[in-house]
Amino acid sequence: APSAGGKVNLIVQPEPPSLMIGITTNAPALAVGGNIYESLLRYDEKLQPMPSLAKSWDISPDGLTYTFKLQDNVKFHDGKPMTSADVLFTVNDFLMKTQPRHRNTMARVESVSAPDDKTVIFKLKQPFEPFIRSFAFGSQPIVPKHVYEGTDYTTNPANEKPIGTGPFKFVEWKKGSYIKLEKNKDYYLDGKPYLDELIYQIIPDGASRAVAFETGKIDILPGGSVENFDIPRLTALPNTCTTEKGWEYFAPLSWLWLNNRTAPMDNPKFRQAIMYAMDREFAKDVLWNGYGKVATSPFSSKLPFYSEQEPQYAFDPAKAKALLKEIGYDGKPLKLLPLPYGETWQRWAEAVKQNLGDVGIPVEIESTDVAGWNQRTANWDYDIAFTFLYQNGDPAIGVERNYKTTQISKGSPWNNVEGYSNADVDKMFDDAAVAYPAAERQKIYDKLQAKIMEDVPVAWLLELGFPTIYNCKFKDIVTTANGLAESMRDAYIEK
Amino acid sequence: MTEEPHRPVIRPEPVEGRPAPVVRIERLSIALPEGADRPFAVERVNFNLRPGELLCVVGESGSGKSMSANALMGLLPDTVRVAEGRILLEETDLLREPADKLYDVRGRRVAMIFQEPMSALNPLMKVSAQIEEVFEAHGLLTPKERKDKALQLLTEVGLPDPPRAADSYPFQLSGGQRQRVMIAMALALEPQVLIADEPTTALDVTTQAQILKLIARLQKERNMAVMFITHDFGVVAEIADYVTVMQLGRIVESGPADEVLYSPEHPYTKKLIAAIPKLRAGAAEKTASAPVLTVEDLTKTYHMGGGFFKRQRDVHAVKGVSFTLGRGETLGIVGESGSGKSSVGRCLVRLQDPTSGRVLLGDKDMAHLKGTELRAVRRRIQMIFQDPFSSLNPREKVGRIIADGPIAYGEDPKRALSRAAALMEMVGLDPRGVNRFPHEFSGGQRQRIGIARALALEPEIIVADEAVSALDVSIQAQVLDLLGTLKKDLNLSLIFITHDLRVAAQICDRVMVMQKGEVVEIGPGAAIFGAPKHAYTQSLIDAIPGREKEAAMA
Amino acid sequence: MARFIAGRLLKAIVILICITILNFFLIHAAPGDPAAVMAGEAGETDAVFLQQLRERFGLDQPLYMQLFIYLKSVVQLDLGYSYRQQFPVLDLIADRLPATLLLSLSAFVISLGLGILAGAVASARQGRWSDTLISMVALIFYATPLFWLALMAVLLFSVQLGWLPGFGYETVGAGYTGIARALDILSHLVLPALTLGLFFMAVYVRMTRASMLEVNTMDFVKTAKAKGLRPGVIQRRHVLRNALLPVVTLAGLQAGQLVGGAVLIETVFAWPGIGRLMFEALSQRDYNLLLGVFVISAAMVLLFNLITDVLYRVVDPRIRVTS
Amino acid sequence: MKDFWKRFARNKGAVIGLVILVAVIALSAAAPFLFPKSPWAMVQRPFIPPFTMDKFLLGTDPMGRDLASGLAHGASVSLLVGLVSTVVSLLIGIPIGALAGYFGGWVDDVLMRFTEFFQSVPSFALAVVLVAIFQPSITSIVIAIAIVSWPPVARLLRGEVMSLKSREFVEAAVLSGQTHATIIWRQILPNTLSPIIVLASMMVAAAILIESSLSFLGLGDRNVMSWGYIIGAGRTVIRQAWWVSFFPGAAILLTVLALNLIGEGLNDALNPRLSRRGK
Ligand SMILES: Nc1ncnc2c1ncn2[C@@H]1O[C@H](COP(=O)(O)OP(=O)(O)OP(=O)(O)O)[C@@H](O)[C@H]1O
Ligand SMILES: Nc1ncnc2c1ncn2[C@@H]1O[C@H](COP(=O)(O)OP(=O)(O)OP(=O)(O)O)[C@@H](O)[C@H]1O
Ligand SMILES: [Mg+2]
Ligand SMILES: [Mg+2]
Ligand code: NI
Repeated sequence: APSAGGKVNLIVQPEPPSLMIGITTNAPALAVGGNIYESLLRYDEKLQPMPSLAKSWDISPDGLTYTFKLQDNVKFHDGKPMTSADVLFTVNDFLMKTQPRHRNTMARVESVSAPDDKTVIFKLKQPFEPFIRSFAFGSQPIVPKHVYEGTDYTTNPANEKPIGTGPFKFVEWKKGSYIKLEKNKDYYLDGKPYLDELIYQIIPDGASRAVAFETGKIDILPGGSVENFDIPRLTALPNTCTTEKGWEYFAPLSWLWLNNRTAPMDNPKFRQAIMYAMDREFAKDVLWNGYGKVATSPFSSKLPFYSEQEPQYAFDPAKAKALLKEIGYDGKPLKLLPLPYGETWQRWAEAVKQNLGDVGIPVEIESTDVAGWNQRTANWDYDIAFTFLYQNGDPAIGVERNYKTTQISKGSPWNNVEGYSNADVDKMFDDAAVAYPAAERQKIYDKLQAKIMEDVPVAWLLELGFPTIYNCKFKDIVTTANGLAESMRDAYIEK
Repeated sequence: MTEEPHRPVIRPEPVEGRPAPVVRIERLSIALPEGADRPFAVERVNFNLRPGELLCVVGESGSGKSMSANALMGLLPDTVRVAEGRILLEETDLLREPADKLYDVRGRRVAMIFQEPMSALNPLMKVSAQIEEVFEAHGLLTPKERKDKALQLLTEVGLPDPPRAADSYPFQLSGGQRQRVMIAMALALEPQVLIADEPTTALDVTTQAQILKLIARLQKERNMAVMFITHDFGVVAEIADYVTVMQLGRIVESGPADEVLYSPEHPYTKKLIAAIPKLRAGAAEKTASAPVLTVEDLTKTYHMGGGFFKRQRDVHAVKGVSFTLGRGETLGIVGESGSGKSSVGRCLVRLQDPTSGRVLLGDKDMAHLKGTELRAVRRRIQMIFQDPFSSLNPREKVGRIIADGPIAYGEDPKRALSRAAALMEMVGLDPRGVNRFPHEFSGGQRQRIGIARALALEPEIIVADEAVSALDVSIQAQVLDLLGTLKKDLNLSLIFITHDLRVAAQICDRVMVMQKGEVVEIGPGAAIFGAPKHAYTQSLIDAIPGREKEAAMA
Repeated sequence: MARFIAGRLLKAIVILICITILNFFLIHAAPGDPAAVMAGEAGETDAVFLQQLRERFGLDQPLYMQLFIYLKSVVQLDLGYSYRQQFPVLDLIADRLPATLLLSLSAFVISLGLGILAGAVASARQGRWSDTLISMVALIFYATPLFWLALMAVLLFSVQLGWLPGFGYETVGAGYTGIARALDILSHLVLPALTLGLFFMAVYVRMTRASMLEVNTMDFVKTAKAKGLRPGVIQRRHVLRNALLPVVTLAGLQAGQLVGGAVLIETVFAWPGIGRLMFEALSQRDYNLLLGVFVISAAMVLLFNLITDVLYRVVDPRIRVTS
Repeated sequence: MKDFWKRFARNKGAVIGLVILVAVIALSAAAPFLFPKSPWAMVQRPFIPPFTMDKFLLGTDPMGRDLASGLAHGASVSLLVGLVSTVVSLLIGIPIGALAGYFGGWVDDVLMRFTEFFQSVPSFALAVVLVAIFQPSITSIVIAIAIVSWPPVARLLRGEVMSLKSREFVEAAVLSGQTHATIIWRQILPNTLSPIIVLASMMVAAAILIESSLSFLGLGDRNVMSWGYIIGAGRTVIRQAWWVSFFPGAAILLTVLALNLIGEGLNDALNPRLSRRGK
C-alpha cells in the first residue's frame, strides 16, 4: 500500500519563465505547474477522461450539452473554496484573454453556465466530439477568481506565487537553481498526495543532468532531460526504471517543414523523394536509441483515429533517385534549418543532410538559435526545417492546424507553415471535426490520412519517445496521459 | 685595436709604511662564454687592496674592470666562470667559500657601489627601508635602531634633508642624491673593503665633485680599502693612491698614482693620457661670419600634469635665450644638469615647440613653421643624439638608417643607399657595413653612424647633444677629431651641447654657459675658461676634478 | 586621489551611457524578438496573442522610442522589466550576482595566488626540472578547452571518487544554516572555481615567470645581493614586487570579466550565475534582461579599470595617475 | 635570415613546435587524399573504439563517422579559424593601437573609448551575440572572434608605441623628414614585433578554443568539419566514447602548444638585442 512521506528531486528543463500556466503554457511551465493547478478532467493512456476537479460528467446524446459535477471540499492554496464561479471566470474571462487555443475551442461553445456552486454546463453550437478531450490541465487550468478578477492578469503578483487547487503548493523558486513545492495538506482527496516535497532542479547542461542522476542527486529524469546517448548507460544503472508512458496526450511527432511555396518543394514527387531518401530507422536506432517509432501517418499512432494508410515510405534511395530523375531535378542546393534543442537534433540534421546528399540533393545546414529558428519558420524563410509538434489529444486540435488552408498565416511557427493547400483536405478536416459520433469521424480521417500521405506536404520523421528514467523506489509516477506533470499526486516511495 | 703587444709595466709596490693588503686577487682569470670576442674577460690579473688606500682601476670600455670587481663580490653573471686564480679576503679564499658564507661577507666586509645610480636602487622601496635592509640581512639591531641608523647614514653622506630623503622613493631623488644613498648603503656596516664601479660617470661636474670628496673623506676616516673603477683621468688624478690600467682583460700598467700619471711607460697608458681633453680653448677665434642661425628670446615652458581636476605645474626650462651662430662656427652650450641645454637644442630642431621666441634660419622662422614647410627647412638643421644605442633603430640596417632621410625627401632609394656607403667611409667606417644591424657595431662606431645620418641630408647646421658623453676618452677623442675635420671640410656650423667643460673648451669657438634656463655668459672659449666673468662659470670650472694634476700630465 | 577618482567616475558614467546605446542597437540587430520566442514556446500562437505580447513589452513602439524609454529608466537606476521572467531586471541580476561573484572571485583569487606563486617558483628555479614542469603544466591548462576540463573534473571528483558535488550552488532542500551551509556551498564551489581559475592561472604563471626573469637582470637586484640578502628575501621583497605590474594589468582585465565571463563553467556546473542568465536572455531575446547584464558588466569593467589604475599607484609609486 | 634561422634553431622548443605545426598543416593538406570520403559520411557502425579496426584507426563517433577523417579534415578549418581571425584582429588592433599611441591626445582618447566598448561586454558573450546576429557560418564566426579579440592587441600596441615614440631613433626619423606614416611603418612597428608575435600565438589558440566553445553552445557552422565541432559533439557521449572528444582535444592542445613554442622561439630569434646579451 502507498505510504506517505518523502521527497523527490526532479529535473525541469529549461527553466520555466513562470509557473502560472494559465498564462505561460510552455512545456517546463506545465511540467511544474501541473502540480499546482488542476482542470476539470484527467485522461488515461487511451485518452479516456477521468475525474479531476470534476467528480462526474454527462454528455447529452446529441453531443451538444456537457454537464460537470465538481468535487466537494476543494480549496485553493490560499484557503478559499473553489466553486463553479471560478470555473466560469476561468473559461469565460481569464483564458479568453491569455490563451489562443482556448479561444479556438470556445468558438464552438454557445454558452457556459453554472446552475449551482457545484455544477457547470457547457452548451455547444454543433456537435464537437473532441470537446471532451479539451479539459486537460494544460488547456484549462482553473484559476482563482477572487485573486484575479478585475486585475491585469499578466502582471498580477499572484503569478509569482501561483495559487491553484493542486496537490502541491508553491514554496520557493531560487532562480537558476531550483523550484520547491510542498504537499497541500488540505487536498480534497484523503491521504493524497503522498510525497511531502517536490524539488525541481535546474541544471542547464545535459551531461551534468546525467551525472546528477548517477550520483543520486536526482531521482527522476523526465523525458527529454538527458541527451539520448546517455540513456542506455543510465538505464543500465542498478535500481533504475524506465517508462515511455505519460506522453500520450502530447504525442510529439517530428517532421521536416518543406516549403511548398518554392521549387522544387512545390512538387509532390520531390517531396516523396525526400521521404524515400531518409533512413528514419537509423535515426530512431542510433540517434534516439531505439525509443519512439517511425511515423506512418500525419497522426501520431497514439492519437485517436490514427490508421496506417498507403502509401508508406520505407528507406529506398533508389526510388528517391528515380523520382528525382523523373521530375528532372536540377540539383539546386537546399537549406536546412535544424531545431536548436540540443545535440540529438543537430546530429539528426547532419544525418538528414547525408541522406539527401546521397540521393543527389545537396543540403546546407544553417544553424541558428531558438529565437532565430522561430523567426525563420514563422516567416516562412526556409527551404527545409526540423520541427516537432504536440498533438494535444485530437486531430481536430493538434493536427488540422498544420494542413488546412485557413491555417496559412505568417507569424506562428505552429500552423500551416509549409503552405500546403488542398480544398479536399480542408473539407475533410472540417467535416471530421463536427462529425458525430466517433465512428463517423474515423471514416473521414481514414481517407484524409491516405490523401495527405500521398501529397507529403511535410516529411514526417518519428513519433518521438521520451523515456522517463527514475529510481525504482518511486511508484505510480505516471498515471495519466500527461505523465509526471499531473501524476505526482499519486506517486509514493516504496518503503 | 691592432697594436703590437707591449710588455705590461708592473711597478714594484713599496711596502714600508703601508699596511698589509686586506684583499689579494691573484692570477684571476674569468672565462667568457663561447662566441664572445675574446676567450677571457680578465686574464691573470692581480690586485692588492690595502686599508686606508684607494686603488683606481682605469681602462677602456670592456677591458674587464667591472668583471674583476664583481668577481670580488661573488656576483659574476651566470654566463661566465672563474677559470683560475684566488681572491683572498684576509686568509679566506672567497672563490672556494660555500655560498651561504658569502652572504655574511657581502655588505658586511665587502661593499659595492654600482655604476648606474638610476637603476641600482629598488624603485618601489623607500630609501630608508633599503638601507635598513642591510642591517636586517645580517641580523643586526632592532627595527627602531635600524631606522635611526639609516637616518644617521643619510646625514653622514651629506644629503640636504635627510628625514625627507629617508621617506622618499628613489625616483623622487636626483641622480646625485641617489648615488649618495648607494654610498650610505655600502657604508652602513663599515666594511673593510669598498668597491666603487664608475660611481660618477653619469653625473655632472658639480655633483661629481661632491661625491668624490665624500668617498675620499670616508675612506680616510674609516680606514677602508677602496677599489675605484673609472675611465676619467681627472678623477684618477684627484683621488688615487695607486693606479692599475687595464686593456682587453689584462693589466698593462700599475703602480703608485703619481708615477703612472706623470711618467706613464706603457703605450696604451700614454695614449689614454694623451686623449684627455684639455681645458683650454682650441680653435682659433674666427672672424665673425654672417650668422646662419639667429635665436631671439627663446622660451620653453613645460606644463606638467594638468587635467580636468589637477593643478598644472610649470617648468620654465628655457627663459629668453638669444644668440647667433655663424657659418662654420662651433658654439658650445655648457651648464649643470637641468639647466636647459637639451631644451634649447630640441627647440632649435623643432623636436619641441618653443613657447615663444624666434629661431631664424636664414629668413625662415623655424619656430613657427608647420607641415611641409617645416619639413623643407628641417633638412638644413640636423641633430646628433646622445645615446648611440637608442638613437639607431635596432631593426633597420645601417645603410638604410643613413639613407632614410634622403629617401624621405624623394631621392631614389638606390642612389641614397650608395651615398650612404660613401658617408660611412667618410666617417671612417667600412662601407660594407651598410648591410649590418646597429647592434653589430661598437659604441664609438655607432656614434659615427649617427653622424653619418646627420650628414646625409647635407645640413648647414648640426646640433650635437652630449654626443660624446657616453664614450670613453680614447673613443671620445676619435669622434671629436672626426667632427672637427668634417666641419672644416663641409663648412658646417655646429652647436655642441655638453656638461664636460674640457670637451667644450677643446672644440668650441664660442661657449654659452647656461644656468636655470638662462644664459649667464656667452663668448669666445678662451675668454670663458680663461677669465670667467660670472661666478657660476667659475664654480663650474672649479668643480672639474683633478684640474691642476691633469694639467701637469702629458 | 579623491579628485582623480571622482573625475574618472564622472567620465565612466558618460561612457556607460554610450555603451548602453551601442549595446541596445547591437542586441536589437539579432533576428527574432521576445514575443516570437515566447509565442513559439507556448506551442500555440495566433495574431491576437502576438499583438498582446508586443504591446505588453512595448515592442510596438518605434526603436528610438524604445531606446529613449530604456535610457530614461536606466538613468533612474531602473533596468526595466524582464519580458520573459516577468520580473524586474535589477532583482533578477541581484539574485544571481552573489553566486557569480563568489565563483569568479574565488577563481580570481585562486588563479592569481597560485599563478603568482608557481610563476615565482618557476623563475627562481629557471631551467631546472621544476621550472619545466610548471611551465608545461601551465601551457597545458592554457591550451585545454575549458568545458572539456570541466567535464573531466566532474567525472573524476564527482562520479568516480564521489568527493565533491558535481553541480549546483548548494545542496537543495538540505536546510543547512550557518557554518554547515557555508561548508556546503564551499564544497560546491571547489570544482567550478578551480576549472575556471586554471586558465587564468596558466596565464599568470607565464607572465609572472617572464616578468620576474626580466627583473632578475636589473641592477637593483645586484645591489640587493651585494647587501648580503639571502636569495629568498631578494625574490620576495625585491623581484616579485617589481615584476607584479604587468600581472596587475592582466588581473584588471580578468576582473573586468568577473560578471559574465563564466558562461561555459556556469552551464556545465549548473551554477546559478549571471553568465547563464545572460546566455538564456540572449537566446530568448529578453532584451531588457540582456541589456541589464551588459550594463552591469560594463560598469564592472569600468570600475575595475579604475581600481587597476589606483592599484598601479599603490604598487608603483612612480606612476602618477593622470587621465 | 641565416642568422635568424640559426637563432631560431637554437631554441629546441621552437623547433619541436615548428615540426608539430608543419605536421598539422601537412595533415590538413593531405586530408582530401588520405580520406577522400566526406568526413560527415556515416561509414561504419557507431562507437567503434580506437585502434580496434585498421580501417578506422581512431574509431567512429556516435553516428558512425570516421574520427580520423574528421580530425584530418577539421584541421584546416580549425587552423583557418585560428589564423584568419588572428590576422583580422591584428589588422584591426594594430592600426588602432598604433594611431592611439602615436598621436596621443584626443585621438588616443577616442580610440581607447572605442576599444573600451568592445571590452565592456564579456568577450565570449559578445562573440555569442555577434554570431547570433549574423547567423552562424564560418565567416561570421571568424569575424566575431576577431572582433572580440582585437582590444588586447590595441592596448598592447598602444603601450609599446607610446614608449617607442619617445625613443631617440624615432626623433631622429622625425628630424630626417620622414612622414608620420613612414615613421609608424618603418621605425615603430618593426620594433613591436616581438610582443605581437607572442600575443598572436596565444590568440590563434584562443580562437580555436572560442570556436569550439561556440560549437558547444550550438552556434557552430554545421557545414564544415572542425576540431571544435568534434569536441562539442563528442562531449555528450564522453562517458560512452571518451575517444571522440579526446583526440580533437589532444589535437587542439598540441597545436596550441606548438604555436606557443614557435611564438617564443620567434620572439627570441627576431630580437637583435637578445643576441647582444650573449656577447
Ligand atoms: N653578462 C656577461 N656575459 C658575457 N660577457 C660579458 C658579460 N658582461 C660583460 N661581458 C664581457 O666581459 C668583458 C669585460 O666586461 P666589463 O663589464 O668588465 O668591462 P668594463 O671594463 O667594466 O667596461 P665599461 O667601462 O664599459 O663598464 C667584455 O668583453 C664584455 O663584453
Ligand atoms: N618633457 C619634459 N617635461 C617636463 N619637464 C621637462 C621635460 N624635459 C625637460 N624638462 C625639465 O626642464 C629642465 C631643463 O631640462 P633639459 O633637459 O633641457 O636640461 P639639460 O641642461 O639638458 O640637463 P642634462 O645635462 O641633465 O641633460 C629640467 O628641469 C627638466 O626637468
Ligand atoms: Mg663596467
Ligand atoms: Mg640634456
Ligand atoms: Ni607658466
